[in-house]
Amino acid sequence: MEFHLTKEQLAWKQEVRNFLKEVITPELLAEVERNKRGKDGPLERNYRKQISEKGWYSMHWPKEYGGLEMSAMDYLIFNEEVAYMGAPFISNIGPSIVAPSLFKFGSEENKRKWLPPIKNNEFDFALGYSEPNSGTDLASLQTSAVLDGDEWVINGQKVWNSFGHRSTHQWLAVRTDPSAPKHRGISMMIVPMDAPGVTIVEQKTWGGHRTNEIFFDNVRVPKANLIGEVNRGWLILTTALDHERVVMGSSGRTQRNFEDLVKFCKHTVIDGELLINKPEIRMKLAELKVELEVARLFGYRAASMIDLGKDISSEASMMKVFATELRTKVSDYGMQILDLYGQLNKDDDLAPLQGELEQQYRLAPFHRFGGGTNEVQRNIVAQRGLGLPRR
Amino acid sequence: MEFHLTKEQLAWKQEVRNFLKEVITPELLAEVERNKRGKDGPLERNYRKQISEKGWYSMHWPKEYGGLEMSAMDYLIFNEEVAYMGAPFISNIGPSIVAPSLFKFGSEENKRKWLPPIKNNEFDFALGYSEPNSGTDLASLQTSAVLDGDEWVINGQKVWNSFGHRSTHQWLAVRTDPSAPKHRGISMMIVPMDAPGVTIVEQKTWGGHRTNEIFFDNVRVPKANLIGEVNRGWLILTTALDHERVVMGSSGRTQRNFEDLVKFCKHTVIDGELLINKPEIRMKLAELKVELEVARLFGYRAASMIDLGKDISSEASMMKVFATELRTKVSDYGMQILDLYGQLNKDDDLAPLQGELEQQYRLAPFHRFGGGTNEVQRNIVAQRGLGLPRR
Amino acid sequence: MMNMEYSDDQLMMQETSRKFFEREVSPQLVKELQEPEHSGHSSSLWEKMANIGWLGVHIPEKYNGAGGTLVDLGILFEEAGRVLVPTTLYSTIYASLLIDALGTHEQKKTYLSRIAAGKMISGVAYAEKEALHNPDCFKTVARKVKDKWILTGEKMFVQNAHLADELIVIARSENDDGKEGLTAFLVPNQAEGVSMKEQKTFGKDRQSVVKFTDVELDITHVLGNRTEEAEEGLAVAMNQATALQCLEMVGGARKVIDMTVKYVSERHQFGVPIGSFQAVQHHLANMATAVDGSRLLAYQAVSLLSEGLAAEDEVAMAKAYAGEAYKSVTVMAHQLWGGMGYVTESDLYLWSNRAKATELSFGTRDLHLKKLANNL
Amino acid sequence: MMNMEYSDDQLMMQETSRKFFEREVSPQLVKELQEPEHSGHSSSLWEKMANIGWLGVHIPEKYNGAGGTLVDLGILFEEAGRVLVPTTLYSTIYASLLIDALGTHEQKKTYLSRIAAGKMISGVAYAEKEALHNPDCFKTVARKVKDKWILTGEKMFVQNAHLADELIVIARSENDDGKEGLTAFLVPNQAEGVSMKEQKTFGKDRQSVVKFTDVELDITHVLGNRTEEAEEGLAVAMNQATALQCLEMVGGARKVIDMTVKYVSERHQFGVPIGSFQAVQHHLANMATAVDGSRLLAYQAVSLLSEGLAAEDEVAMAKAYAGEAYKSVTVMAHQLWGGMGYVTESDLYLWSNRAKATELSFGTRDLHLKKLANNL
Repeated sequence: MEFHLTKEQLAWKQEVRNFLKEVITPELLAEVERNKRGKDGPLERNYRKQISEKGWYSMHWPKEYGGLEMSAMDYLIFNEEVAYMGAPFISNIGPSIVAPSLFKFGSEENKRKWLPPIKNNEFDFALGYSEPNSGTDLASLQTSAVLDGDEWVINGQKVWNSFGHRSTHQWLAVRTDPSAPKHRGISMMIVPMDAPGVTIVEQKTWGGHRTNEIFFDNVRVPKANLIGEVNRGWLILTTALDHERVVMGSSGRTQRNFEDLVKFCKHTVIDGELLINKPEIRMKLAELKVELEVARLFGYRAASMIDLGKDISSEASMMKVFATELRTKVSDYGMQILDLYGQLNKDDDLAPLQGELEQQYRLAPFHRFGGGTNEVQRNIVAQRGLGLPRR
Repeated sequence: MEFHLTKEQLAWKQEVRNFLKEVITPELLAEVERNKRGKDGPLERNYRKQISEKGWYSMHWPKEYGGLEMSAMDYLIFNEEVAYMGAPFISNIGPSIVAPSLFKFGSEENKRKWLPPIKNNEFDFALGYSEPNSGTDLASLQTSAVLDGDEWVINGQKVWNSFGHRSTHQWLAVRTDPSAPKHRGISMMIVPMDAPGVTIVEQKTWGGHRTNEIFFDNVRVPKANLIGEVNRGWLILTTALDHERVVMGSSGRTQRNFEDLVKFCKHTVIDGELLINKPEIRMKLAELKVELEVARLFGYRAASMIDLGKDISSEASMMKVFATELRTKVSDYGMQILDLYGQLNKDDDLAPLQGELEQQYRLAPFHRFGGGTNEVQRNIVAQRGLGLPRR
Repeated sequence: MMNMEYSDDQLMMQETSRKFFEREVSPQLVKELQEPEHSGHSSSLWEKMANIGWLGVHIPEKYNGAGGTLVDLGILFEEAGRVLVPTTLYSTIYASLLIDALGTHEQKKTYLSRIAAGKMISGVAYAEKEALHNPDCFKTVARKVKDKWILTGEKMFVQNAHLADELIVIARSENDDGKEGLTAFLVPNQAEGVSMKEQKTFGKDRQSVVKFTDVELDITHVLGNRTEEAEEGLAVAMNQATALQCLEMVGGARKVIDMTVKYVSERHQFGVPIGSFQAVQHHLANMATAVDGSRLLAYQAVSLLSEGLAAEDEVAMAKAYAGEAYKSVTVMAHQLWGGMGYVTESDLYLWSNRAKATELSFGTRDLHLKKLANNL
Repeated sequence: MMNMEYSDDQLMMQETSRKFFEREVSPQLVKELQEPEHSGHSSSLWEKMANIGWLGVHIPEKYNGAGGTLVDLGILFEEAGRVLVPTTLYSTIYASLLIDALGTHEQKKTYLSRIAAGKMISGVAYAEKEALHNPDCFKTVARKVKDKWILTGEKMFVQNAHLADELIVIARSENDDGKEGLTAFLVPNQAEGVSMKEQKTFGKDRQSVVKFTDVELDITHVLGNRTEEAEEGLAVAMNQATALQCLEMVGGARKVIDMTVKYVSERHQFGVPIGSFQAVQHHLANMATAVDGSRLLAYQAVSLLSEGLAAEDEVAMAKAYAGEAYKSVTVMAHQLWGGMGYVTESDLYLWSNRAKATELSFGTRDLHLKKLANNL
């Protein structure tokens, strides 16, 4: 057991932070905000290019695929820093969902074709999983792919396609055998967004981020766009879900919100008293501090288990539940501490913490039901972690 | 809507309190404590006789059965006062579970035979429901009764028979048709505890109160001891459960604990500070005060609904869950407020509140799973109250 | 007799108002009014409410009101809360309660009649930049110069100031004898020296920073013609408005539960309605319990106040509990609706926003717990 | 490298101690020792623990200990907590940490060696009637008279005082220069002027009120031969003991979860194991999360202290969280076991009692949250 970052890890953390301090400019952030419902702009593209030039999109990949073979712990440190510094979001779908699936299940041709452009951030992916009638019960999905000569012909509809409008490709779960039991007729394929027959419709969300419905109308892709074996997609898909949970379980942003909130309370006088001196506020902050520490340790635990080659499905679920519910709690408590000021959003000059708490409050539900609802996560902890019987 | 007790109700409350102040003597309480695992002593018998002479065992019964026909609200007031004043427990099983079942389902002969001795507190009942393998799933009970000429012959085992050792009779659920679907082969009967073949074995509990296992070995009772129709016992039994929930959902004792705790905090200095002046204690007490008020209002609501002839199954379940979980919370918070003193039990001279909080802490689980676990209660609120579909 | 059910009259009030609001106030309308290009207010709805007598439910008949009780008004608030009636209703009623508590007969006649008739929108200017709840820290002051009062200062979070015909402004004042206290001024929106800037809130309700630069007011603008003595009346009206808001919150929360029950009963996953899962049922049972508790506490507070009784603790209990309940209900509703409730198309977020906004107004949970603690 | 898994050596420590404790400490033994006619202590268990080296895991080799780390000791505490090893282990180890922090070489040689060898039971006398956590309010004082110290006062909640060969007593003292401070005295149980009375606790652990009436002590009984300077060492040892107790608590909580998983997997109702109900699964998932969190916090605290680093916040976080976790786990276990866990036959209550007792010792959640708040 060892509860410190090593010197090398501390240096890495510092390197990431220095890099981010340099590349995050007000202009970049303004552009990102401006484009948040559209395509990425030149500054954001340049920001991502710099990351890709460092090799950081593939930092955790094996060397044989051109990765830096850094540890899961290093990858966690990177992600936490990105969140903590409020850097523009870096999609993990290509490098951490699609790529590991390719390592494990892809053919040599699959790997040759798709890994380099992911590594270089030329290809961006959206997760084509959920459908109107298949959310939590993902295995019931109905979007179909039928082989016609050398091409798959895809028909159907996906929802909650959060990066659809700024991705080059879909990482798509389709039904390839409608007669098989539901988990055994699913395949994974990659579909270019510019293929004829793909239509995108914006869905607006409470959290203010854009998501999309994607319609597939006789969309044709080469046979080789199938990843792994036909009808074995469920295994690929569920393996990738663990990774998504670890990412959704990140608490870097929440930690930053908390620190900013403490700072605010230390220099703000309301009703004749410094906020930090109010006992009820102090106790709430102390309570949050403890839970943030738990969230942080859950993150490090998951990373160290990955590095040791252990199964993390229960731990990833636990981490995801804890961090996402804490996200609600920090923003909820925080807004209460801000009292009437908690109402102001980022467009108001007087909004404390630039309105970040109310934004996080609205984003929190997305994290709680996304990546598998927290109810399903608790089932996983109980069944896989504790070995309780299924119904 | 009206949120006051009427003058008459206030007078009734005062009458009960005055009565209790007079009859609760240190000697009585000492005797009760001494005998708590055995039979009642002369002082306790006298205490109950006084209550029965007032007609209060049957205060809520219709006049035709010799009752005072007082309202459910008056009955609630009575029960809350008894709990609040720490009066020796008055079993409600005969007057409020058996008797109403007789009113509703009993034959004329049933009523003539059993109501008068219940009214006069000559007969005391224990609830013969749970069995080793039938707890939450009560309908799976296996204790059997077979008609042999003019007598029922009973064989089986009951557990959690909390008043078995000081009751004259069992209010017993038995299986009379093993071939029928499980809810349709159950009957209710009354079995004298002194019938040959009845054996009692004490079960000790964490809460310190005695419960019992009761074994029935070819116990014979007259045919007429069947209550209502044969094989229709499930309806009788579940109707009576609502009443039990309202009683278990009483918050009178918890209210008293809270008030005593506040008093204690007002006159106790620890570490140089009056406890009531510590902000974290004040906030905890305020939080409890709010929830106690909710519990109180839930009680009044249930009583007023009964008086209006409304179905209370969902409201009774809600009340039971809320009050019993609050019982844990008040004793748990209370013990934390008492800090190291929270460890002392009633045998220690220095125990604050005579060790009442730790006692309540240990009693609380019993209330949470007894009378139908709180999980089942939540199912009832969801299904009967909100109309959600069953699985 | 103690009784937590509506009387026949109250039941009728509830049924009529529910029917009216469900017909007149759709989520679509609520959304539209919240758009920046709208004012947040609907004149046609306002007129209909005035015609049916609901802007004066509680206003005495002699001032052209319906002469109902605060409980009647509470029922209206609960039903208004269900459908998210625009906040001009609440801010104007709050002002009316303050006028009723402090005003002279003349003032009541003028302003209450106008409010009942739907001819006046109002709001109360209370909080300041560094003083949200403690008037001792107010910097807005009124100085007496001859027979005029000169009002100077800045108020924040003033509900519907942009629409108000008159605002009621709470200021510190000092009279000739050096006696200091609070005074409530009726300040016409158009008075010289009044300027305002809208604040941006996530709830899209309209609140403003209102600045008073040497605003000149005569005695007719002093509520009750009494200066330095507004504390008590202010406390009464604020308690009433807080208790009423609790019922607005209860109405919203109940509506969210109703919608969620419907959703989980219809939405199927794994071949069954998701409402048949025990975890879903228990979430909803907890939500229903929290809201039933809030409702009883809120009606208790309103009912006691309606009889003119002190109910400081009861109001504090109601607000401390209802704030947590309404918010938690919306948080859990999002959990149960998943993506379907998160897209704005579902309208669920409208209640989520209002839940959080009401939690923060009239004092958070902690403020009310502290009040209770002080009275222990 | 940051790593939350045991090393091979640690894993062996854990496996060996779990096997030992499961063999040697049955619930039956725990119950028996708690009966009033027993002392709460088992000499034969004590001897075995000494022989295997566990009373001196952390004691330097030169004092006949095993020279292990605080983490090794933590592993032992976690495993001891699983089976509810009698509290003499914890109180004696606490005393040893204090001796280690404050004692002279001579004192360490004498007392630590005796502790490692199983020849000394001890405990720390700290709290007083009106001073549970603030030594400024201590009334127990030591006056210097010539080269003797005269100790007078009363301590409460002294763990295992009735068995202790020597107690360590924390008293206020004043030296010849008028300098005031805290001093830790080694007070033999048999010293003249020492009297005690057992307290009655629901946890059935043994705590006493210990009275000191003009107890005469010479300099060899002053830990470290230094007076008025015990604060720092006391803080170190108390932090260590608190962190270790968190691991005892984690061990107990994990055992309760294991037992509960077994129970709900075997217990059938409605034709299925009750562990297949979603409500039951979610309760257990929450319990496991709380305990995993506690375990990480506790090992973090012990690990930092083990390296001699400051870990005030880490210890406070661990205790604030573990107290709530262990208790809640037992409360929910009762809920899941129902009547079966409530009868004393099931033994479950033994853990419930210990959970509450440990929650209350070394400071409740609020005390630790306040420490954290002060360091924000």
